Amino acid sequence: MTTPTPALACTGLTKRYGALVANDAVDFELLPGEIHVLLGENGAGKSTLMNMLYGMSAPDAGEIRREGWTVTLGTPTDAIALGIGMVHQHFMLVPVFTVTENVMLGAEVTRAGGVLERRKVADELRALSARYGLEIDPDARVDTLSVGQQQRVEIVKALYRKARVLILDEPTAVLTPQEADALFGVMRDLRAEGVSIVFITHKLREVLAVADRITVMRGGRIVGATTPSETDEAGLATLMVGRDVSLRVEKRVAAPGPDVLVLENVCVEDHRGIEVVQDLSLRVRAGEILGIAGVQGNGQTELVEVVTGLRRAARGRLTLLGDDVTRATPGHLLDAGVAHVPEDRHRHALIMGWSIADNLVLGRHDRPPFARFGLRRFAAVAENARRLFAAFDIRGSGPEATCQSLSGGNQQKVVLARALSGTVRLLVANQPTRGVDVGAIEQLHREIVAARDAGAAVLLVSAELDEILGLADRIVVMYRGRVVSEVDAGAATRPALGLAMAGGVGAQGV
Amino acid sequence: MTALLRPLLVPVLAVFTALVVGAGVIAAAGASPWDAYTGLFQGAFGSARALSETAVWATPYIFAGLAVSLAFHAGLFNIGAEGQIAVGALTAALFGYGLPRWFGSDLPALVHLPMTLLAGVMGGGLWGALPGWLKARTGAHEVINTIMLNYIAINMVSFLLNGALKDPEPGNVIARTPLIAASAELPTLLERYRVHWGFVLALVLAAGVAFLLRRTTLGFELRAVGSNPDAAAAGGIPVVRTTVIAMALSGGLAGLAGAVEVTALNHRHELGFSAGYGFDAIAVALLGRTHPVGVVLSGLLLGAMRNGATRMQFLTQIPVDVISVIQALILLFVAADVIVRKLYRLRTPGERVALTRGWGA
Amino acid sequence: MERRRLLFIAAIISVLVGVAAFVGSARVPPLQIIASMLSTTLAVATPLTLGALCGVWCERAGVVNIGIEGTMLTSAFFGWTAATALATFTAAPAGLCLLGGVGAAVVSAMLVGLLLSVLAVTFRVDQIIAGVVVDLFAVGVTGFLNRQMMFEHGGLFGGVAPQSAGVMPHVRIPLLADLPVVGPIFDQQPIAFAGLLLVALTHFVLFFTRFGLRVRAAGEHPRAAATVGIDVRAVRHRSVLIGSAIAGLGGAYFTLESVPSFEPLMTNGRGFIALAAMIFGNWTPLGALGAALLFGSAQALQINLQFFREAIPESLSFLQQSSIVGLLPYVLTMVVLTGVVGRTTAPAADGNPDDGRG
Amino acid sequence: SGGDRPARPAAAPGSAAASTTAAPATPKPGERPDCAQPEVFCVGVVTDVGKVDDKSFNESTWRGVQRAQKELGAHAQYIETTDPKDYAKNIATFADEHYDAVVTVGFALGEATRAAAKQFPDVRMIAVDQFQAPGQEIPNVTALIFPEDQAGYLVGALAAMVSKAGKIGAVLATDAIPPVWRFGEGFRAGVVATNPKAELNIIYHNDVGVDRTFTDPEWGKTTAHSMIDKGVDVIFGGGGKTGNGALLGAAEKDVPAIGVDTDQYFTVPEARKVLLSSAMKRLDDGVFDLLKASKDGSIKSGNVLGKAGYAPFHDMEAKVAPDVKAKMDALAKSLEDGTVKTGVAPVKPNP
Ligand SMILES: Nc1ncnc2c1ncn2[C@@H]1O[C@H](COP(=O)(O)OP(=O)(O)OP(=O)(O)O)[C@@H](O)[C@H]1O
Ligand SMILES: Nc1ncnc2c1ncn2[C@@H]1O[C@H](COP(=O)(O)OP(=O)(O)OP(=O)(O)O)[C@@H](O)[C@H]1O
Ligand SMILES: [Mg+2]
Ligand SMILES: [Mg+2]
Repeated sequence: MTTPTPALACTGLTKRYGALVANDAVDFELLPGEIHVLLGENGAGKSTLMNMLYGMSAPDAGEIRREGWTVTLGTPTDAIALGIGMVHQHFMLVPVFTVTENVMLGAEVTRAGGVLERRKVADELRALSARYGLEIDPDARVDTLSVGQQQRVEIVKALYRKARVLILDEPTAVLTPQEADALFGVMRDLRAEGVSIVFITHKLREVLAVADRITVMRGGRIVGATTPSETDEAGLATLMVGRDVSLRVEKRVAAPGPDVLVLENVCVEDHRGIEVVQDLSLRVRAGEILGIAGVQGNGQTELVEVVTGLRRAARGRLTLLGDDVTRATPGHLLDAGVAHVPEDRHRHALIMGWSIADNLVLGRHDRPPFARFGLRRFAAVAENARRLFAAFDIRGSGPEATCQSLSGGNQQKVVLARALSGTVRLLVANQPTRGVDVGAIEQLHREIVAARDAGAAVLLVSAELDEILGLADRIVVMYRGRVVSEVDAGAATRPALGLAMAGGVGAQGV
Repeated sequence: MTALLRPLLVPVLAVFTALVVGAGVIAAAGASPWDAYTGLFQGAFGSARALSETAVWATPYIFAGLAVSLAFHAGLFNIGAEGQIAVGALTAALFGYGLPRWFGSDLPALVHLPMTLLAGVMGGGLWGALPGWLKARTGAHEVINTIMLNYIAINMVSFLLNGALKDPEPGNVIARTPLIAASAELPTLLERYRVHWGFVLALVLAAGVAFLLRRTTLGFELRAVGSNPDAAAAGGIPVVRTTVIAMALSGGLAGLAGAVEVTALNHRHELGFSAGYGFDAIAVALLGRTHPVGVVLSGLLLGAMRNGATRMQFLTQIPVDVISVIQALILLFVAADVIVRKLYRLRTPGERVALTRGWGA
Repeated sequence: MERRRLLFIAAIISVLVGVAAFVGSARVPPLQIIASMLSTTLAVATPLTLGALCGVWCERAGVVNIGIEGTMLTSAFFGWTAATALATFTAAPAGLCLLGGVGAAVVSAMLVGLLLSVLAVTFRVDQIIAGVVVDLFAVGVTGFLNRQMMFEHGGLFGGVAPQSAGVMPHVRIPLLADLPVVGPIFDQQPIAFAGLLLVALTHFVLFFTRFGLRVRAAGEHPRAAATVGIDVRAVRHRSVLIGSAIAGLGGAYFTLESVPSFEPLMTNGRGFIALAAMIFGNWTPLGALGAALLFGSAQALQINLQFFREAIPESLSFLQQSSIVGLLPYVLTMVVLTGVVGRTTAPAADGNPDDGRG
Repeated sequence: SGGDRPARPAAAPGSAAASTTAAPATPKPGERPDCAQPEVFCVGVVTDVGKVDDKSFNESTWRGVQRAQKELGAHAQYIETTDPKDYAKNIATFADEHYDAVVTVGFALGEATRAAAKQFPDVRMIAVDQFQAPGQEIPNVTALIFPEDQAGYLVGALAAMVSKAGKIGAVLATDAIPPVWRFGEGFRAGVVATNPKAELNIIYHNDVGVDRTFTDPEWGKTTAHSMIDKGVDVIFGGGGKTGNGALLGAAEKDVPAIGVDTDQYFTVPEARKVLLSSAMKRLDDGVFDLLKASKDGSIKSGNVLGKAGYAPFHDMEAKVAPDVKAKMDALAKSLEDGTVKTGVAPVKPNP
């Protein structure tokens, strides 16, 4: 049996960003009609590789072949012409355009004079989406669609361009398990029609569910290849990280104290005025970690913003150590001992162009010892930085270097170090280990547990079940803005939580 | 030493390049660039009086340049210096002639002059705070609002100068306020020269702005809001208040530019006196890289050019507009430093300073 | 949403026209006043409309343009210079000279636009600063060249006040132009007509054609546009050039259609009001036209209030001062920006130098 | 006006504008004369915030100076003011170079001129449009002022006689500048005296800043059109290019128009076919005469009244009835000998 000519292949593909080698002589083959999973930790170089295969960035060295022919992909147009389609990690949809407009953009159907044929394309889309069971309304504006629907638009966009090779870069990161399953159905249908698919994901369960073949990347190189029948989740994890991984956190049983944070019937609206947190009540006690599990986009972000004062609750009541803080400002809460590790460190936590030392005092910059009579005291700022660098093992060229110059993991350490450097009554940590490598994760987790043991209440929000299971003393599951399940960590199981996160009815009984 | 001079490199090369191109323009206009630039230099630095006049010209540039720079540090683009200057000048003039009347007696200069200057600061400050507040509260972009407020200020000042605040002296036909009281006049520094204490005040305030930005918690907060408002908010910094304060301070500095012109030079406010300071202030701020020391240097440079232009025109009859051309060229080369760097084969630095965000942000 | 805005604009214009008709009714028949208001409004609105259209084109593609004032000033100058030079040095008929002038205005405006787009798109200079550069340049260059060409010896016209080519003739649309009240709409000069035509054309191209879709994509989500193979830079360059060409027509209005002469600074801030009109009109061509008409009617009212000043009670006489009625466009723009009257939404990537590359 | 082929400059004989052709070029740099020498006569011009090519009072003044250059062999230079705070400096620039005479143009320079005159008593200041209050004359200041009210009165009477509808309009730059205001008030007096029932509408631009009000022809035209739309059938346009815009607007609608300052038949050729006359003030002649007197030492201090009057009818000659012409002649004489008074104050009274 001869191997068929790969639908898409590359040899020796290399990409450098300055000193960083994002892809180091990568050889990769995608066979016709297969679902090929590309696996690797954050920063392994998966997206970089796919971007080159889609003509989004030019390789520094190496060769790309489409059905055996060597090709040069200068722009996405070249790739599209060769039947390559890509769904990006971050959606590439124009929010104010309709589905039809988004799909036809760049591949417009026009009458004489360049006039758009919206009707015709919309009809085509209806047919196309019916054929693959991808329900979408061609006339709907994209910003009115749910994340899952937008995902479908992205796929239709590629299919509309008659893609025979489909690259899906982390399409399931923001999907509910059901939406993900539906997507897998579509992928299998496409495979049946001979479409070749590269599928990138971090979720090992999915890998085993859909993959025909698996390739693993680490540090910009291919480090292994396997198939679902040859391995299991543990094996995949080891292959990814390069050593045996134990994500279990060492911690004692919690000794919860009095209530620190109490939420009663809290409702929160997002920027569009849609109520994304509904009638939510919960309490976090001193010395315990309350984990909030849930698929991203179920109101956790807004909940955290309310707790930290960045957003006002539409209704309901918040108390912190007995004081009503429903209308408190972030500054007030900070003073009251609420520490915050925001979800998006670049946007909400760090001033990237500033020195690490200055970032480490942001929020306490106006209080002694960092300032007196409105004047800053640089000696204290420097001393603080020295202390935290040592305590949190921050690796960088020094306190005066900019945050920009730190790696993601170290940036996150800065954020956590700052959060924990004052008197902490309540630590609100939202996705504290997102985009952070395993070594750093272990340390960050240790610090969070240490804060708990020192008597702080911890509200941990994470989409990673492993993190929740490993850290939390008590777990609630949020789904569509509501708490759908609450369990003791000891009693929680992965399948039960997963079901609850997907809004499954059986979850209530756990 | 080289580390200190490094930030000067691109601006200096930009000025140099602009002067070279400007020389081409002058030559094309049939005059001798050598004569023109000699005149420019003589007029700006050639005598004690020339130096004094350069300082006189530089004073409002430094104030207004500091105003624009301060706003930049808070992530705000204040195109409204023009209007803030006009309002500051008007309120200063009003207090300058009005205070003694309201009190019914003369005031000691020690009281009257500071109050007059403060009135200018408050006038300009309020005029600046309004778009700051609108920006922080409603997201309305400060660029368009400050432009609108420029027109509103000019119309309002024109209305008042033609009406309620018009100098009632018989024989006066000009839209101008009465003369301010002697107790509100800002004295000159030297006998027989016009250079006045306002120039010193400008230098002091440049140091003050530098101090504010670097040493105070307010400055820290201003810069934090300017660099990353979301992170600032998460860090407990009240973004709305800080934005308003930044624009109020910026407007106050611009207002002071107007107040100093009134108290030190014109001794009254007259319609149409601040033609173009607002736009020039942007050039000053950018040329000075928004650093207070840079602003002082660029304010002196532009002041020298405007001042020297008189003698340049006297010697060559080249229209003074050529100064505007050179000024635009300087700003062009400073803004598009890529051109200068390519021209002189300098390395491009990794970081880029983003001064503003789009309308929506 | 858009309809609400247009209705709001129409309502204000009606009020302004109504005030004029009411105030002057003792002296002039109201219908005649309304017709007069209409024709003044249209005249004043022409350069504002064209300038605002320039803004729409640029900003829809993601390039903030505060250099409209400078673009119009420059094109006013070069349009007039070219037309006058043709009239002075060739035997071409006046119509041809004017046509040449319009061509020169448009070309010079496009060159200014090129400066802006090279700075903003190619070099990714802060777009607002790029606009300030354009404005400063325009003031300096036109002032300087005007002197050199018109006044000084050795200049283009040898120091002689040159004979201009006159202004564009009126074009009357038969029958329609004779209608009462609305007649003035159909009796205008070519650039005014072109302005209305360009509003329709811009609306059509932006919202119904391939190019328009790509322009809007570049202004909303350049990265998304780049992933489907659109050259965002090229689209932006083209949009800025198209917009600038339209602003060039706006400049030509001043010196080839309104009056046959150029004066330094003669655009008198109308480029900035055009910018306000664009925002007021929520970045749409129809909205921009509406806003320009609104601002035009404010000025028409101002003229009319002075004309009928004896009909205004003493206590309100300050109202006829130009510095009071003249505030209307600015104050309205600020009110609109606060979001009181339906929120304005700029294209999401307006002012964002990101073009999906690197 | 669109149909007429514009005349080439060569075909515009005797035009005021064309007379500048003959003036010698500005001296080459390097050959700067020594103005301190008694035989070298140096004249400096300091403009108001505005340019010497403003087709208005700055330019008219400069033309007078240029004539002195040609006929008296004077050496002449100008400095354009960009900011009022430079008035003093600009005057001093000439005085320091021992210029014999400095012409300061415009009312706004009044205070600076008087201060400079005291500082430089050897320099003759020719203060255009700067009325010197009685008893406050300075020995080396000669103010050149004009009876703008009389010129305005004359054309006001003309307008009243020509208007069929009895509706007359005046489009003026600003009432904040005394000469413009006096033209306007004189015009009003002339209209009222001739036809008390006539409806007179004066609209001032008064927009943003004094200097800008003179440079807005588009506004002038629009305003004139708005007036004509309401039945006005004679337009008086005054105030730099704003006024010119009004004349052009009238020409476009074929409505008789009256200009201001110079004989605008020559400065606004596009309006020739409707231009009845212009309320003239001979700035160039006045300045030249004073410079000549200054050179030969016969110049007097105080206020010197320049010539004012109305310009010929040119192309409209045929359309003006003979009796109107006769009345105009008579009126001009009566104003000159003082039998008719305009009743206009030298400056606008304050509210
Ligand atoms: N444009 C760029 N400039 C500089 N470095 C880059 C750029 N794009 C990617 N990198 C770096 O290249 C490396 C590989 O990034 P890539 O996005 O391919 O990772 P990934 O495997 O897709 O990770 P993730 O799972 O987080 O998506 C990372 O260290 C990243 O920071
Ligand atoms: N888009 C980008 N442009 C420029 N540099 C980038 C970009 N993305 C990442 N980098 C730089 O690449 C390096 C690696 O970034 P990344 O966020 O992938 O770190 P990481 O692999 O998660 O780090 P660590 O594992 O040490 O925590 C850092 O120096 C980062 O600043
Ligand atoms: Mg990473
Ligand atoms: Mg990736």
